[in-house]
Amino acid sequence: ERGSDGQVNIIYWQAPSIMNPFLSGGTKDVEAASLVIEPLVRYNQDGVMVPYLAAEIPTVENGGVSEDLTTITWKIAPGLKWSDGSAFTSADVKFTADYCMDPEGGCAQVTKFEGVTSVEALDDLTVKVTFAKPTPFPYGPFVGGESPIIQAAQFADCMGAKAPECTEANFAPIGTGPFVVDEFKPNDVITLSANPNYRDPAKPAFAKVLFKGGGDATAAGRAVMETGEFDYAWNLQLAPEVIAQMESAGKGKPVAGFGPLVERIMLNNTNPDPALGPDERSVIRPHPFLGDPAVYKAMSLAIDRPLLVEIGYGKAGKVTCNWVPAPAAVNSDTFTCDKQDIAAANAMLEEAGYKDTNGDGVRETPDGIPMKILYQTSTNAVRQDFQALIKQWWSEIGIESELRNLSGSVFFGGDPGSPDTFQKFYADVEMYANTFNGTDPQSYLANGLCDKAPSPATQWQGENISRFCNEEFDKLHAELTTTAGAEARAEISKRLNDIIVGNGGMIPLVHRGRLSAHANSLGGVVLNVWDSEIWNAADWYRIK
Amino acid sequence: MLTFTIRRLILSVPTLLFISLVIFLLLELAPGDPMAQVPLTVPPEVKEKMREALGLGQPAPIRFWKWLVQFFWIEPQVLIDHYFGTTFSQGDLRVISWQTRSPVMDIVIQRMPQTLWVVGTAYVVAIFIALPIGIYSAYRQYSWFDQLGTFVSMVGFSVPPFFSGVLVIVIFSVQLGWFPSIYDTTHVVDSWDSFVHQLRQMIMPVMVLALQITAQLSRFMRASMLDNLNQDYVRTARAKGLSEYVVVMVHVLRNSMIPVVTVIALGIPAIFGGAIITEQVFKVNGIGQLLIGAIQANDLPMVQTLTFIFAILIVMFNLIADVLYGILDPRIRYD
Amino acid sequence: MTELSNPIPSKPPRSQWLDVWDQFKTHRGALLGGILFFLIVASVYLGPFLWDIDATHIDIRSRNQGPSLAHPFGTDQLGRDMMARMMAGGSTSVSVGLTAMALALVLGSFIGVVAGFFKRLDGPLMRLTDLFLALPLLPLLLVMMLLFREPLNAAFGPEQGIFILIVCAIGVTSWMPTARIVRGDVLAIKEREFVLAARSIGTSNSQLITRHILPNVLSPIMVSATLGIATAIITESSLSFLGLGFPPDFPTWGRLLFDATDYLQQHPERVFWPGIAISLTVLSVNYLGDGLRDALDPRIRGR
Amino acid sequence: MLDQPIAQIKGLRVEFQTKDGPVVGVENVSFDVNPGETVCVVGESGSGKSVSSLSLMRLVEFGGGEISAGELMFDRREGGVMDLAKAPGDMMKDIRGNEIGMIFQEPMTALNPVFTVGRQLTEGLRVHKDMNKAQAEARALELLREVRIPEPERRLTQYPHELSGGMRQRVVIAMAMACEPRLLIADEPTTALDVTIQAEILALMDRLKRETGTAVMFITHDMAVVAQMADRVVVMFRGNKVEEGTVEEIFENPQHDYTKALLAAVPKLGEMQGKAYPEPMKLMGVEGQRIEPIKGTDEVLLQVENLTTRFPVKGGLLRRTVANVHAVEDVSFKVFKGQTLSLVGESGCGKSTAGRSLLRLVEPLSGKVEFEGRDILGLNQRDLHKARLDMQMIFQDPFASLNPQMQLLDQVAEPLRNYGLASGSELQDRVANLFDRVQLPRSFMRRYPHEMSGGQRQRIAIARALALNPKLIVADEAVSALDVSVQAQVLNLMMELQADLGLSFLFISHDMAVVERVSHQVGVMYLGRIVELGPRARVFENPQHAYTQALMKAVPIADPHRRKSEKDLNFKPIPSPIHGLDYQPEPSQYLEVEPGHFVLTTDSGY
Ligand SMILES: Nc1ncnc2c1ncn2[C@@H]1O[C@H](COP(=O)(O)OP(=O)(O)OP(=O)(O)O)[C@@H](O)[C@H]1O
Ligand SMILES: Nc1ncnc2c1ncn2[C@@H]1O[C@H](COP(=O)(O)OP(=O)(O)OP(=O)(O)O)[C@@H](O)[C@H]1O
Ligand SMILES: [Mg+2]
Ligand SMILES: [Mg+2]
Repeated sequence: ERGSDGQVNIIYWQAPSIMNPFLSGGTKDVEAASLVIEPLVRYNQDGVMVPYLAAEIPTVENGGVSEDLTTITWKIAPGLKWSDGSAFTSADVKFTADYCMDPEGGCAQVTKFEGVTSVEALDDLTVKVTFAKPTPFPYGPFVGGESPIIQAAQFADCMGAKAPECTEANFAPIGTGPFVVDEFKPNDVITLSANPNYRDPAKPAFAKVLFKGGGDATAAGRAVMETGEFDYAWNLQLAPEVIAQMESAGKGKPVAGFGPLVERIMLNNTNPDPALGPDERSVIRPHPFLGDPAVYKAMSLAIDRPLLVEIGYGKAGKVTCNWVPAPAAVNSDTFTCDKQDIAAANAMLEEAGYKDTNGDGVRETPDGIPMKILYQTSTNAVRQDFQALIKQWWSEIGIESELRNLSGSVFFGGDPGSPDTFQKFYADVEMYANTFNGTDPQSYLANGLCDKAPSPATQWQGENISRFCNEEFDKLHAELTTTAGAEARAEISKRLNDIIVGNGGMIPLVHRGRLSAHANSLGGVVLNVWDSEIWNAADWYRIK
Repeated sequence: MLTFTIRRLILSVPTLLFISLVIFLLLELAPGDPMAQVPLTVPPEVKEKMREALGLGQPAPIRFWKWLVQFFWIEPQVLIDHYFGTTFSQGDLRVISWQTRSPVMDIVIQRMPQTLWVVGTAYVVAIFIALPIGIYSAYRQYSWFDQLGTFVSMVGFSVPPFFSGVLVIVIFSVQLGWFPSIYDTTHVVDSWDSFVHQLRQMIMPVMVLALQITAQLSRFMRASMLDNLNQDYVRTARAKGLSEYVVVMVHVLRNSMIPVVTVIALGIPAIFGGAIITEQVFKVNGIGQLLIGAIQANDLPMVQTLTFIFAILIVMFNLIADVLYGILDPRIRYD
Repeated sequence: MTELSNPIPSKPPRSQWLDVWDQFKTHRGALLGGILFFLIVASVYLGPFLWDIDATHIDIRSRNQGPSLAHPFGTDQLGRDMMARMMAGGSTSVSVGLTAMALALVLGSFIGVVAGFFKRLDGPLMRLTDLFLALPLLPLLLVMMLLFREPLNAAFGPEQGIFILIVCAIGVTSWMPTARIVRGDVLAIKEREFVLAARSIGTSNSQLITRHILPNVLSPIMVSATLGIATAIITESSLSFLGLGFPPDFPTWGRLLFDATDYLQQHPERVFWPGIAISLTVLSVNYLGDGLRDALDPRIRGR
Repeated sequence: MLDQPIAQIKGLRVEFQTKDGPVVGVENVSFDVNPGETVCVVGESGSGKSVSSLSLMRLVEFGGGEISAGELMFDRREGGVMDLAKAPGDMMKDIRGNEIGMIFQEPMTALNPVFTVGRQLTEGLRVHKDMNKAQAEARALELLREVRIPEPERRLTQYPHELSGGMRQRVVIAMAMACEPRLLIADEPTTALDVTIQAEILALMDRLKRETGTAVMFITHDMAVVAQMADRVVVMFRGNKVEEGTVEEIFENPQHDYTKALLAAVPKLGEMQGKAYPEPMKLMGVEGQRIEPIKGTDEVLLQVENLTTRFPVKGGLLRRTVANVHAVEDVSFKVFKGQTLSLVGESGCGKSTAGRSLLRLVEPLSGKVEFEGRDILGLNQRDLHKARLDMQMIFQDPFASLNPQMQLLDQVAEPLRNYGLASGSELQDRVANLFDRVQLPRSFMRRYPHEMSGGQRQRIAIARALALNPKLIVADEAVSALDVSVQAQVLNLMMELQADLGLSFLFISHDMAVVERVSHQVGVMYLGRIVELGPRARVFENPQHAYTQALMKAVPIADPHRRKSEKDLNFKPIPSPIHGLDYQPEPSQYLEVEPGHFVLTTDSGY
């Protein structure tokens, strides 16, 4: 029964700063907003689409998607109401698209609307989206937590440049979700209460939500599993040992789910030598030795991935040799890499002519360049442990590494003025994790295209961090963009994955899951990595 | 004294303007990008668009000028509007945070209560502990009490709060379960019970902070008392037949408090500035946490505004400390 | 009358430093502090010669061990020897503490003396102090990293480079209290008659400062110095907390303490070592400073 | 009960615990104080005078001392005689301030700077006499009237620093008298004050004693003051009582060597009558002393014309000068080679400023200072540096003018180093010679100032001034802070140097007797101007200016038969030397009453 279970306390150690996912894009903001505003369709815990505000999922079969793959027509479930009691109509959906596609608005989710030429409200409950070219996967707009529908009435005056001025709307959007915002304290705490107009009269079970942000993962885990002050803690990236200790306190338990997130070492395919000028450094010249298959294969072979998983992620990690390990359909099985073999790695290097000629324990390339590399990553306890371990393993195969860690805000920031961004890649290898939203990897795979390499010409923007460039890959990717049919698409995706991993784009390390924790008394939690993690908060209840 | 104050106030205007410029340039120079928080899944072109929407495309001098206008012209108007219901600021763009897209000042005001509650109480508690310790240590110099006081304050001074904070959480929240480990900023005190709850959630951060402040203040107090205990006027007071209590607690204390009061005044901006690490550890989410969050997110308007407010407070309290000195010590005249 | 007019019994003259040492010896706390500090410094700098496990050597099989003969302080989550790490961390922390303190002291004393001595510079310098008080440490550090890391790396190598950076950052942001205190004292001392007397015998400004002013403000400087070491060690650890300190394979006591707080419940000994090391250093330096201050002041020494 | 002494000190011994073991402050002292009588305790610095008095108040304990033997019998107002050495703390609290009042040495520091005069005055009354605030204030007002403080109502609300030294000392006296104690202990109440104020305070205490019948224990080292005040005298030397007797006995027939030496060392006004040139004092126990008049020459060494020095008073928003302190106003004089010119006058009249202006330690506003024909005021910094080679200064306070952190060797060597005149072993030798010159053992070279007595320190200051072989020494109250016996030695030393080296002195002092002893020429200053200038003998024997005459009268004379009474004195408070910017002082015009004897005819404000 709605509101019968009192209050549920959620803690996110990163605090939401806004409730409008179009203006932020941050996971914490998107997920906080998912309690209030909803898309037409969500992915469920298995990555399968389930209609939320839509009546059904449009496909070519049911006629919702046109044969030429250029339009998709959404039918909205009838009788839906906004939390303020007004009716939810196709106008709101159309407005949402206009809002995000406004060139001055700086919408964070504009990729969702990529290729969209028009959105029309055919009638109160029907919306038609037209794409510029055939789009085999037309489920970008209005699908998933990143693309929820906002109320036209509330945001009417907030288009474009005015978007940031609508503080009230951004902090307390009117939605169709299970809860409404009572108070929003940016970067601190949100209090919400049950939406009186929620479509299911029995839900949500909780009358109130306290959504606290800030602190650190340890404290969040402790608050759920050890002191029981909170019911749900998000993204506990902690040492397995610490998690185990917390769990043993008996107040809560961790749950893990696996999306496509992969911790990997990116190999710089260009030469980052500081002696080269800014226009050449990490731009043009090939790397003196990292491009050699013997080198990167040996480096990969020297790594004990199961140990990394055990030390760094425990339950929330799996060994992977792939760039795209999920969804399961696109997970390639070409490579195996769960065995460390220092001897084999040494032999491989030896054979390829990398020998320690001067006896300092570091090999030299045949041209006499010592195999010293700079290994950078962002500041984070697990990453630093990984760095230390891998440094030691690589030293055992005669590759010396200098470690550097950079503040995340600098490393992941795109400031073209900073030499420390991951895009600039002024290092030989760098380690971080990346993923994609939804279940379709097409645009993620585009990160391996030659022309996406960051360079001075592009203001160092571009996602092809390792500057990987392979004609075959580019061609295959072009094919993917025109292929429909899930199976065929998965097949191409696997091949793309194999090309990049097999040709020295990166060394995948760990397939990372999302580890969250909930109190033992909180029922109905289903961890979802394909959409907002708390997607089904409406179904949560208190175990009595 | 009045002219001294006014003169310093006038002088502080160019000082502050200069400080704001330095802060601005510093932040400009600092690497880091507001888009770092945005997930890697958002492509660079989109980020570029978002940057432009934040106004980052404009040249630095223009942005600085805009900020100056917003801070010194528009924000005061908003304040006036708020109190008198006028509409001077209608339609003017206030200083907007990049993270939350909301006026920075609103958030600052929102954060003030918990900061003042926790850091302020810690300061007050520290003063009330430190002064007696300092007084007694000086009066009984080299006694065991004095030695113990020195020892404890030095240890207190040397443990960083990220450690002492976690330690008390593990002991008092996890093991004993006495106090909550996470500060509830939405808690409203409206009854005795809720007051008790407020006390319970404040006690740990307050103690951790107070330990550090006490350590420093008690040293100051002790030194100052020692200076004064040997002065001639103390002998005069004794010769008048006053009791030891009056001699120490009235005559000596009053003189010793002069430097200590100014030290205390100089510490007050830190209260408003919050305690970055302690707030972080106990999730108090006050000004300190706001600042560190903004720095990590490269929310320049927020950082600029906060550090500038902080600068104003520092300049003002430096002035107040000087003026206090003149008020407390009748010998000092500034003209 | 000669016996009447010459009442002070003359002691044989002694060397100044012998006197200082004599006075220092009588201060029990100072002596203890000094010995302790010496031991800490010795074990931190010389220890690695006796204890030859490398602080960065990972022995993954023996991770998370408690104290044992092979690892007297236990091992960390990667199996690195805690004792070796404590020594390595100590040498960084103590060096940071000493050098950052020295830098802050030099800067603070210089600005304080100049501001107090030259009336015309007083206003500008004190406003400069305000400015530095108002500057946020973190962005400043980031800027310094940006501007100077590459050249410093090139000149001194990555470890020395970051060391210099951090020391400078801490030094540059912590000289202000010293400057304020020193200025106040200089203002008072400048009015003392011996300064005028020195001027009348032709002492130039710089000689006046070095011979007459500085020795007389030594005592507040000493106090700032002892507190400065402690503050520097703690600031460095806070920087680690905020992710801006030394690189991860560069242990410092602050970082060890911070890393260990997560394991507070599982391996309490791991927080204990760095915690006790920091506290002991701070304590010993404090007592040492007390003793030195007394010993350096001839008025106290004479008593 | 009248013949019963109020206080009897019997076999008092006080020890101090120091780091080098116990130090005996007072060894074995016994004496009585009878009702209505003034007992003066005299002795050089450090002889245990203060310690004895503090013991009687049981205040030595707070300074780390301990009464290790002896009895301190005190006749309480009611309740008979008791031994204060054994009295419990509570009882002492009742006695202090109530039955025994105490006046301390330093009026500048004896008052709590942060409380108003009124508050400090009423405190004791409220504790001991159970008065309420209004009553206590009324009584405080009465007390202030008794000690003749002008505008007493206003004073009550003022802070100590707002009062002049003399007024402060009166407040301290009022405070000590507040509860009408039976015994008043005055520990050098006038040593820090200048003649005119000293005269007033002494007269005041005398009157109070007569009016209230309080017994007074008066501690001093100034024999002239003793002669002025005492009924009976106790002489102390190094922690022991060496002599006791009525004032006449002591002055006319001293028994102990030390007493004799003390009396010999006191310069008496009028001693030099009839002598044209100054000559060294005859000191006890110094064999083969050369006592010859010092003639000097009449070559002009330094000529000062129309020297004016003003200090700006800043105020207002922009710190503009709103007024000036006219510290030195149109002053002219000459100093001859090998001779001494003395400047005398009350505190604050501009003597020091005049002296400092000559060396440009403060920058004069206008005028001309010609030293051996060179215009000092026109020199640039480098030439000034050179010029200072010939002009040196000795400062008033030997405690303040030496750097406490520097060894004496370095302090004396500093001028030589500054001018690069010597280095290495030559430097050592020269410093050693200077030590010999001022009669200090060479073993003192490694000492610090605090290890020296006041007199020894002043010798160091002299040695330092001599280091550069100057032609002129400005001695700014060089002996004012010293004990009489030491003062005599230093004066003799200075005169000896003058005779030997042909030095010239500009001798600044407020002590008329000393000035009479040492000077060839005397200038009397008042409010920044020289009101009278002439040969010493003429100025002292035939004072013309009204101010000079008043000053002469104030000097106490070390002769118990020539006491002064309060009505002899009529001092007007000095007008303020601060004037607005538009104030144009008249130029100084002098009348030559006798050859070389000038008297100011311009209005000087007196
Ligand atoms: N607090 C103290 N600690 C150690 N010794 C002391 C202390 N007070 C006084 N003395 C010693 O006791 C002796 C007597 O000192 P006292 O102050 O009585 O001299 P005095 O006759 O009053 O001299 P003055 O004329 O300079 O005031 C001196 O040798 C002094 O060094
Ligand atoms: N640096 C200064 N700034 C402002 N006023 C000053 C300064 N020095 C002296 N004065 C003032 O100038 C006047 C003369 O002072 P000066 O020191 O020359 O007097 P003095 O005759 O030497 O007195 P004393 O006997 O007390 O030493 C006084 O009113 C004094 O307050
Ligand atoms: Mg005395
Ligand atoms: Mg003077």
